[in-house]
Amino acid sequence: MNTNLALLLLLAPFLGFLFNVFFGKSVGKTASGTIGTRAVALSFAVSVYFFLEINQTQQAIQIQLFDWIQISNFKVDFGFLLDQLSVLWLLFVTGIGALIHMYSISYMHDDENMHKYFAYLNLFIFFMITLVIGSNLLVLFIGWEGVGLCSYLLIGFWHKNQEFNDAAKKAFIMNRIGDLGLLIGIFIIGSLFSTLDYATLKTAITGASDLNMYWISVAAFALFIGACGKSAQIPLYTWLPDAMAGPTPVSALIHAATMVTAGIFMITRLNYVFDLAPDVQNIIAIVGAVTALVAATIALVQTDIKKVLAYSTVSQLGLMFLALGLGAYEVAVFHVITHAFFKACLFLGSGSVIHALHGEQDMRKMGGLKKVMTITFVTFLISSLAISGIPPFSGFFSKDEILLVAFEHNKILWFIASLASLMTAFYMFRLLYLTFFKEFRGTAEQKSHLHESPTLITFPLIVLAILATLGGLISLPTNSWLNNYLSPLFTKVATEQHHFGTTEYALMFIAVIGGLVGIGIAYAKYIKQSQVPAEDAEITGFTKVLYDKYYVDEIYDFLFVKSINGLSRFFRDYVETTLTSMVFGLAKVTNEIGFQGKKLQSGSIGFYLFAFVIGMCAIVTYLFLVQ
Amino acid sequence: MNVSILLIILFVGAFATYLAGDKLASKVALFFSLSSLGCAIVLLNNFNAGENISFISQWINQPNISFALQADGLSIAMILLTLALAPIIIFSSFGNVYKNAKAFYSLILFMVFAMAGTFLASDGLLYYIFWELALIPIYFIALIWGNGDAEERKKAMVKFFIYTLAGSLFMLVGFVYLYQQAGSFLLEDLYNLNLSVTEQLWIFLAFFLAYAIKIPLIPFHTWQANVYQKAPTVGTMLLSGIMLKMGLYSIIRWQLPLAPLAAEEYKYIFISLGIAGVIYGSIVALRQKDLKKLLAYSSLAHVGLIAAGTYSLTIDGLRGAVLQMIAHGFVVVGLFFISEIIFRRYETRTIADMGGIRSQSPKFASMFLLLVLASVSLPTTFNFVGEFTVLYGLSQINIWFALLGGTTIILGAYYMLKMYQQVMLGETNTKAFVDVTFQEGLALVIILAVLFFFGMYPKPITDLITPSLENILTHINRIN
Amino acid sequence: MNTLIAIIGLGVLCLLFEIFELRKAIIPITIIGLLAVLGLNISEFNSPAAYYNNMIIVSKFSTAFSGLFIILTIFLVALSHKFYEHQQSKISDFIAIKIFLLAGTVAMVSFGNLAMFFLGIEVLSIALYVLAASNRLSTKSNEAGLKYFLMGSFASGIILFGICLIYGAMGSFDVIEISELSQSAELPVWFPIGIVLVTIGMFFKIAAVPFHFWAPDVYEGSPTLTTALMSTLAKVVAIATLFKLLTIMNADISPSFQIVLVIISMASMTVGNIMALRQVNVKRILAYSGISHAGFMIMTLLSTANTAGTLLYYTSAYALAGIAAFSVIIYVCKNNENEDMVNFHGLGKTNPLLAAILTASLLSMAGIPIFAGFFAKLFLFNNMLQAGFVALVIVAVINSIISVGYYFKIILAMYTKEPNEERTGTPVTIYAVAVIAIVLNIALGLFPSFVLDLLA
Amino acid sequence: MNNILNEIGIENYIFLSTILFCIGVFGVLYRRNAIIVFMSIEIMLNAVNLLFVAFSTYHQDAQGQIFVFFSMAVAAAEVAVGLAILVSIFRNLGSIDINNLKNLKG
Amino acid sequence: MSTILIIFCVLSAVTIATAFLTIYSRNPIHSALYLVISFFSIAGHYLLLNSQFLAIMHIIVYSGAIMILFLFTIMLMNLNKENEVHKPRITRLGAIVSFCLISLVLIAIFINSKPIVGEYISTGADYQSIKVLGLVLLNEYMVPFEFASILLLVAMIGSVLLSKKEKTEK
Repeated sequence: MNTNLALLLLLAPFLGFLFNVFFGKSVGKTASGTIGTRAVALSFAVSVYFFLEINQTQQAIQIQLFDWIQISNFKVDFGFLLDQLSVLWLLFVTGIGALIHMYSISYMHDDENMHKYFAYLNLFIFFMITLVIGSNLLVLFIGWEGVGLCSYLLIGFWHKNQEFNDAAKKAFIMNRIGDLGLLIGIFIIGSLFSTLDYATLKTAITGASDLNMYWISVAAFALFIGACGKSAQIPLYTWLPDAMAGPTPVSALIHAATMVTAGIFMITRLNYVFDLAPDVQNIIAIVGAVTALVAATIALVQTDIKKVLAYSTVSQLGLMFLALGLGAYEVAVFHVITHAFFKACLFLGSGSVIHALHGEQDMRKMGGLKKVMTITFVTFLISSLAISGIPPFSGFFSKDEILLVAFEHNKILWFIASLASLMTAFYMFRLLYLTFFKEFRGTAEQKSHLHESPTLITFPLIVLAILATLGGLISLPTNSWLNNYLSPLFTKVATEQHHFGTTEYALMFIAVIGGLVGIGIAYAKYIKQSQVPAEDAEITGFTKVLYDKYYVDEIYDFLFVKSINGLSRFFRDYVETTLTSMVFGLAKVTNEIGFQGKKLQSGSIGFYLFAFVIGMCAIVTYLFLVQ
Repeated sequence: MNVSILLIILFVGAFATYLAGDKLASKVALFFSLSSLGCAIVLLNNFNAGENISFISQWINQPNISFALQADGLSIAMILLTLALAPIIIFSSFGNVYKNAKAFYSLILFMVFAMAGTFLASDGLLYYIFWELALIPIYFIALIWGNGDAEERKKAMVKFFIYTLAGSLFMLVGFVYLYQQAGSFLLEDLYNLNLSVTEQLWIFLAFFLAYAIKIPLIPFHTWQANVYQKAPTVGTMLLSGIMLKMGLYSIIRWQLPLAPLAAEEYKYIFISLGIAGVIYGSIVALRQKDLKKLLAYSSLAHVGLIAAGTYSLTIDGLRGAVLQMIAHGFVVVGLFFISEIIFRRYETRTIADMGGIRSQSPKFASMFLLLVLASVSLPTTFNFVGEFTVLYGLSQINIWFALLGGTTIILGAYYMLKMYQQVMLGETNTKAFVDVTFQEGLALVIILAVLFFFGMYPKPITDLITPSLENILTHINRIN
Repeated sequence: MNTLIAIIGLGVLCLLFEIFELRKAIIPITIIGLLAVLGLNISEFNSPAAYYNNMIIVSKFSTAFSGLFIILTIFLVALSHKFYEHQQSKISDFIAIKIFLLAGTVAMVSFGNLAMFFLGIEVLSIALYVLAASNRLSTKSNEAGLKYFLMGSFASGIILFGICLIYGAMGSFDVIEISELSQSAELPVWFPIGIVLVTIGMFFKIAAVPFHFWAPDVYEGSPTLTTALMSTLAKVVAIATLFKLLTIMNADISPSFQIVLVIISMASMTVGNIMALRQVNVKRILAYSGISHAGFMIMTLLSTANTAGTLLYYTSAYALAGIAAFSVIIYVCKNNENEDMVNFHGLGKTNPLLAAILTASLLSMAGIPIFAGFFAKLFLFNNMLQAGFVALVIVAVINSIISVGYYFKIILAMYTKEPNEERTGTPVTIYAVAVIAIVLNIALGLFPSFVLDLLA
Repeated sequence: MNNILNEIGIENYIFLSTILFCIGVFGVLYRRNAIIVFMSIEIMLNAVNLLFVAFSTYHQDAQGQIFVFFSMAVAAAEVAVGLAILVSIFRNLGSIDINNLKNLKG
Repeated sequence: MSTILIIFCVLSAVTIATAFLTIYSRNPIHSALYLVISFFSIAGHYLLLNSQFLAIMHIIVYSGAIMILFLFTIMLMNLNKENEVHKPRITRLGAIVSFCLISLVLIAIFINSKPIVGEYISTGADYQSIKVLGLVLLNEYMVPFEFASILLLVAMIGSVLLSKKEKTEK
């Protein structure tokens, strides 16, 4: 029963994919979209069933399908593990997935390749489910690479534009750098524990007495590199902003809500490994905090609506990693969920705006949309408040917990995180003000077409806004359902319920004040003073550095892309030719000797006989005089 | 029934094809290749049922040479690869018209015959004979039916022939030397030799030269790109799909067990060489202008990893190598076929002249993409299974090997996607591109089906090859 | 012995046919006669005996090689039909000379007395001088004839001097006596010098470096059929005789003499192959190839105890491939001034069968399996490694690689160039000879034991 | 009659023959007139013949002298053929200078 | 020094000198005549060695047949002029070098070799009378004797072949 259901869960989107690939074009756009959406909705339903069952029984469901890969000291099964963590992830992956599918039906309606779009989207859901429910690291790896592939396909969905294709390629390759790390981690774990299966691994680690701490740390670090790639952490984050080249719903689904959280999922999944490697945990925390801050600073000055959201995502992911690094896995998970709600909502809202403006993404050409796009505005506002950490919206709870944990461990990290939060509030409201307030700054042509989006678009927005508002309820500071629910996963005793004393409340207060300060600055700048960000050419000073994202892309380009291409040219033009001429030079030399040797064969009998006699003398001398 | 029947079918097929005349040649060749594949499957069944399918008969008394064909799991796997690819390759050529087709297809079958013989032979000399024999047909195929300037092609082919022959002659000397010690060329007799480390080193090097040139490993690869580019695509497929596997197979079957001490002693060097090939091949592939050359260098990178796997002397390395060989065989044949399909429509292999094909031919684009993905070993494809196992094997030797070898998944993705982008994506090209025909599609679908099926369920192959690999490994470890 | 008598009888018969104006019948009758002689020869195989005071010693070795010579002569006689189309009036002379030449060769491999050896080699040489110069109106043929004659006589002088010294040391021409004496008593230095001088003279006949200079010029200048004879039959005879001489006369070759042999062998292979690389005349290429093969054959002299079979095999493989190649050359160049590679352009298209045969014979010479040439080299390497000459084998291997370069030049010319002339006519005898020779070659490759075990 | 070898010694014959032989070799190399070259070869053969007879006396054995007969026959045959070739060349080229015979080379 | 030795020395000197002159003289006719003298002196050696039959044979064959053939050819070609240009100096040098080399080498070897030990003892048996020679030649050496006829036959056919005009040349 469970097996069949799990297969249904997994295969529904896959069948949707197949259907759209083979028949999508013939059945028409709406039908293709509907079928895609229903497939995911079906998965959602199954997920709910599993959630209920697991929540009730507290028992993980193990499903083994078949032997997959045979390794010398172990074999890898193709199997599923449905436990608290995976079901939780399933719920929001399929849930938000279904909503975004629905949204896309309308959003993508004008695109001629809509069936392809839904095919890819379904495929993505399929791989994401695989990633989440895989019973071992290698099945996770299937999903891991699979979602990367779908991300590639969807970023480059408009494949006639080579820039988009570049972005897609970049995403795929940077992900692959991380994937290599993940693979290395898998290798080390495999050789250390002779298993890749989560359950077995957990018993092996908890049961073992003398563990090779060095290699475990290396493995943890390698796995973390993998997570960095997928979850866009420094230094592998630059692909995510570029990934905004894809259709906006894709950004919402893949690059905000689900795929980028895979890294957090994986680390949470293997928390018992990371717990054994405190050094790596510290690195994770620092990387997370720095990422949060750096991304937030960049987001401060971006003018592309999706870029702001993208850097915001990177920043929020950084916060989650901070939490992971501090061992507060459940807090990270909590933020993943709330973030999924409000960030999806924000992206979809921005999509709604872009849709209304026919593809315009520059905030400097927006403004005043509040009046025409009320629903979009309201949902956007709610989500912005949530991300800014204003109570009682969900973001407040999750972010606050991260800050609390950070404060407990390290004041500097807390300060960085708080600064990032403050900036978050600022740039989100800068975005909000520039987009929805004041007068419209676009062309008259655009203005005449401004409209609220259709129901298929607004409905998901509303649902997500509601979730963004209420999401915090699952883990209230004093009574966390989530912590209890997840506790079987963790080997360490879950972070003790905070005793809410003065410090905690003070911190909470500071956080809220910080958020409000951010909002205030934005208000002052963009409402009071009616500033509009300068044109590209006029940006100067540090703003320019921020606007150009610290030139990281350029540096990477110079360090890696240019150098490797240069190396390639060098190899092709010099090393290859040299090797060839070295090998075949021998042949040339031989040939030349042959050519010169022809002169010896002069045709003269005298010379021939001379050689004869000399040869004879040499032989005879050698044999009878030398010896 | 024993394995000699396969060789007989192919040999007879080669003649029958020649006699069938130009019009029927391709069909007759396909028929014979398919029937040999059928026989091979029957033999596989018999083998799994425990039947003895070997064939041994004394051939030359003095020196003692036998006509010995033995099939263990490894050989059968390679035979199946050969015989499965052969019909695909022949079938894929149906879209082209060749002058003097009867000779062309006859040579193809003859080459398949020789390659099959190489995989089956268990007598050193017989093996060597098949090994050399496989060289002649491809030489003529590339020479007569190749493309590009005739003079340059000629040069490239002569270099190729002499170069590969040069390598293998040293192997022959190695074999003769071994024969002096063992008094027989038979595999098991050679396995039982106890040679000193120095002797083994020389044997090892003599064999290495042959294999490194054939496979090819850097820095012995310089013939490869040119020949791949200039050979007709069918020839390129045969070369890259099957022939280079001969070298890799031979490492496992002959080189390692015959010189285990040397292999053990110097394995770091040879693994490094393989891995250097991975990185070097990938980097060179980045800036290639010719599609077939790019694929050639990608092949260089892939086989580098496979070779590194074999030299790791671990069961994982060996098993992964064999799996990856099979997977790579299919992928590379598919990719070269893709290049041929483009060539049929655009008359060019220069990447810069392509672009925007995806918009015009969705089916082709999808299949191409899937092949690219298989080539970069995305999980669920067979290549992943192989590459994962190889890399795992390498990581057991030294994690840095796995790390450096693993760069293939990054660099591979880089050049393959770059190539895909330049060839397929972008604005629609002014030149019209007709989507794949049924025949082309069928060939590609078969390849893809194999890749994805075994990507998810490699167990049949793993079970087939593992006992024989373990057996070889015990021979390798017999002295330690 | 009977073989020798029968051959001479056949030669005389040829001359009689001329007298009775039966020219047309000469070639068929000769071939039939030679086949009969071959049968006779085979019948002698298992009955070794010495005849007429040890003048002729029939052994397995001699009968086996005689058989090979007879077969080669049959091919050469068969080719004569087409080749001497325009010299019908001389046909009996040509055929008779070839038959007597065969008699000389048989005498050479079955000699029991140095007098027979010397006379045999002179019959062979004089016949070859005549054949080389036989195209009397061609200056090339004249030049070839004179060059060969002068140098050949010079070499004969050396051989004679060698024989004289042997006689001086031993007081006898009987090889068995010499052999017994050479093992027992303390020898005067004349004996080894004599052996060395005779060996050098034979090296000249085999065309080993540095006594090879005549070969390319003479091969090129001589009528093609004569070249075929020289490069196949004459070379094989010389090496077989030398082998027999060294085997019989001094059982163990001194180490320093071995070094000389190794150096000559290496030099022959290397010089032959390297010089062939830049040639354009196919006959010259084959001449140089012959020099390099001489180097290979000389290797057998290094361990005479067990290489007789290998030598027989090697020479058979080489000679059969040579016959096949030369028959194609005869066909291709029959109307041409020279034998340059240009004439072979596009042969793959105009005459695929002969192109394939030439390819096969060249592949055999290059030592590609399944052709007999491969096994020949293999067995040779096997013997040499057994005897411990690793360096020599390595040099031989490198030379095999170089040799592919020029063999493939011809093959490339046939298959990649456009034909520049129409080819008409299907001369049956040439086809038959070429096909049979190459089939025999491949058969030798597939069943090497058949020949190899003859002398085991 | 006393045997002369007691008086002269076989070595002297060897030296004489060797020198004669070498003169023959020298002539072959030195001259470019084919006929003289030819004569030089005859000198070589004669040198050997002389040595044969000397050895025959030394061994008191008739075979050496018998061999001289064969050697003479060979010389005669060679002369016949060689002169035929020479005449034929002379007819074609009008010269028997072996230095002019360099068309075949390379 | 005994008479025989003196005769030997004189004969040797004549032989070597005339042989040398054969090569050295520019006129082919002179060469031929010197060669005849050389042959006669060699016949003298034969006589000295007591093989009269061979000496006669030698004179008949060489001086009588071979040299006549030579002279005939020289006359036929009208070569009785001293028109031969010397070979280039380098070739002559090479010839001289190789001459010295080969003489030195051979003689050095013969000197180096261990001297013939013991007296030469004459057994007194007849080994070189015509009768003995005839017996040996036609009994023991019957086959080579016959085979020599083949040799001469080949030479004959060959000479004819080389001189005969093709009939078919029209």
